Amino acid sequence: MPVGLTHYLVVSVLLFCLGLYAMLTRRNAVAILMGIELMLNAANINLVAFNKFVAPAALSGQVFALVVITLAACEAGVGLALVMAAYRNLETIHVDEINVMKW
Amino acid sequence: MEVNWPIEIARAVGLAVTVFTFLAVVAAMLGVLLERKIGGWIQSRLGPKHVGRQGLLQTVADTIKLLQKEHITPQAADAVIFNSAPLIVAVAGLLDWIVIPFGVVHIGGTAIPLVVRDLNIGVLFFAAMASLTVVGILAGGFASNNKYSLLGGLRSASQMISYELPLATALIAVAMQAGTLSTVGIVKAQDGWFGSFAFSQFPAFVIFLIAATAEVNRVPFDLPEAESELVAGYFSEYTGMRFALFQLGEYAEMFAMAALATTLFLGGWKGPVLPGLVWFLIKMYAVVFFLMWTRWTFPRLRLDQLLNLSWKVLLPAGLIWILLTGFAITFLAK
Amino acid sequence: MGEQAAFIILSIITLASAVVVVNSNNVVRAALALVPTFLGVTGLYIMLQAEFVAGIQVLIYAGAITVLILFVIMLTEGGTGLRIRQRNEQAPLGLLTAAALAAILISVLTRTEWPKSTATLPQYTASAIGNTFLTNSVLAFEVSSLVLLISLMGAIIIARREK
Amino acid sequence: MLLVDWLYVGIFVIVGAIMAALPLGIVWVLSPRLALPQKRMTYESGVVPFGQAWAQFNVRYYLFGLIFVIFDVEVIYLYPWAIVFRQLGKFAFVEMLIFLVILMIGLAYAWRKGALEWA
Repeated sequence: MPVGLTHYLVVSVLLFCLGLYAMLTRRNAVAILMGIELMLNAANINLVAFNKFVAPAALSGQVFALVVITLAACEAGVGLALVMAAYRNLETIHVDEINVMKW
Repeated sequence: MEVNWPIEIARAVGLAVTVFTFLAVVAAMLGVLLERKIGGWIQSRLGPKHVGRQGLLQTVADTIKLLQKEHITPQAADAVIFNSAPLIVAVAGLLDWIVIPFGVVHIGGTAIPLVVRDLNIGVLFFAAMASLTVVGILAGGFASNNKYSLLGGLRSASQMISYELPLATALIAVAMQAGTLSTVGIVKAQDGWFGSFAFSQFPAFVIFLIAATAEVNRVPFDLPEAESELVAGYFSEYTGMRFALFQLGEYAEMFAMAALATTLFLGGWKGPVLPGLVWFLIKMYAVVFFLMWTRWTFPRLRLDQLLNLSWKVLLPAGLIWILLTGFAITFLAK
Repeated sequence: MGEQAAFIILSIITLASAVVVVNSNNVVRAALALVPTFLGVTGLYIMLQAEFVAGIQVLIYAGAITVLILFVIMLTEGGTGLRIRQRNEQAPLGLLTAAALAAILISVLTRTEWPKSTATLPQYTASAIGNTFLTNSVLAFEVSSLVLLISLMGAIIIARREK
Repeated sequence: MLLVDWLYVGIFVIVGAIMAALPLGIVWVLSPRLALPQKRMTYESGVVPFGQAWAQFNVRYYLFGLIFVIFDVEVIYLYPWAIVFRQLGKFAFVEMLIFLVILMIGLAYAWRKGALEWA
């Protein structure tokens, strides 16, 4: 059986769900951001795989993968800046302890 | 085109072994010897003198010594990461060489460049592999769990990431003029002595040399290792052959930078009379000599000077040079 | 044969190191395990003949974002976090959610008939991507520079200590 | 052939790792092993180590990392542009001019805000 679109999609689903799991259960904000990076990578695998198997001539899948990588870098930059700010002001980076806005 | 997979795999393994041996012998062992000899010459002393004729076998003896040294993993270290960090650095140093064209052979009228693989994204591949070294160094610094190593690793990482960008701008300026990212294509785009990009891309050449020196952590940019204040920085805790692997990776990287400078700016294998491979080696060793010369001539910079040089001088200069090159090619070329 | 083997090896590298990222109690190990994950994904891109995206993946994810994450771990926690509880109370629930989502998505994906195309990718993807960025996707290209500028400004403002 | 190219890269990774690990194996066979607790102590210039290695580091490391990530991403747009702008003429040059000017504003902002100062 040659490696087809579905195979890549399954790998990407598994990667996405691992990222989701990290996001839902981790206490450390940096680890949550790592989970988000995994999810974005899974999305990128999807984009590139669809590009190859469904519409190879247009290349828009790869172009959008690059845009997603850009956004991932920005997200990491701003997200980690927030972590630093939280650590400076509250001296913790565990999200369940950051609850000053909780009512 | 039909591909004969077993033959390709055998060729790949053979080439990998060859290149690795070349790096271990020519880059690391001969490189260290050259470094010590040139250092001695510049400082009016003799350098290694006793092992073999004129100390030629000094590094061979050193290697044999290192092979017998005990491996010590510090109690506080994270053993898995501690042991894999030198491997990452050494393998990243090896991968750089895939895209370096050594020369050209003529078989039945067709010219075949002597390169492991002429990848489409050649220059980008080189930059990507060079950026992997940072991870290895940071991992080594973290895993040692030692104050010197950690500080050295962090400093090293912040220095390497600072100089990666000027390096990339220099690569892009060359790729713009050549119109391709493939290293073989870039060499082919340079014709004759004055057609080499060292002339038309002179600012990029200068930026590249400075950034490459910093990227491989050499004096005057050797703060992360600074023997006299950080006791060798991120590899303080490494003993024996693991230390040698870091050293191998570092020299492989330095020779790779010299080889890339040769390829991008000095016309690669091109030259009259002598065969291409010889020209390539002459040019590469000339750049290596230049790097060693600076090492033994200049004092070490301060950290703030080092970062200022990268962010406030080289990066803006590189970006402006890219725009100027683009302007010249778009509007002034016929 | 070779293709399947390569695909299986790369998937295993990706997913196994992703499990370490998700599961390790040592935050530094989790961050370093991101590197093989990203490199495995790079391998998958190469199998999908997206070599330019693959190069960028190594350059940005493995070479830049990982380094930034490691810096932040260094600057905040002040340790590997081994002695601190790393999971919150909803861990079983989270596991259940993720597993359920994976099951649903996989069952949907394997049943769907995807449209097939017989066209081939351009030989030289880097220049084709350049062409697309400068002609059809020019808006995405310019907007991404704005996004970069704004996130740079925002992150500097957030991260710097107020004087 | 694209996949052949990358087969070489993959094999270089594997063979490189094996050949780099080989001397470590030789050492494992040859080297003496004498476990003394002092040997496995963290090296601190001969003084008995104290405290954790994890000191608090300066926030500036993060700022440089951040600016690096942003400009590294900018570079990914420069690579494809560099090899095609010749064919696309003036339009492509102007597009990149706008792109780079916007990013240089970012660099100037970081400079002005003192994010590029180490002191």
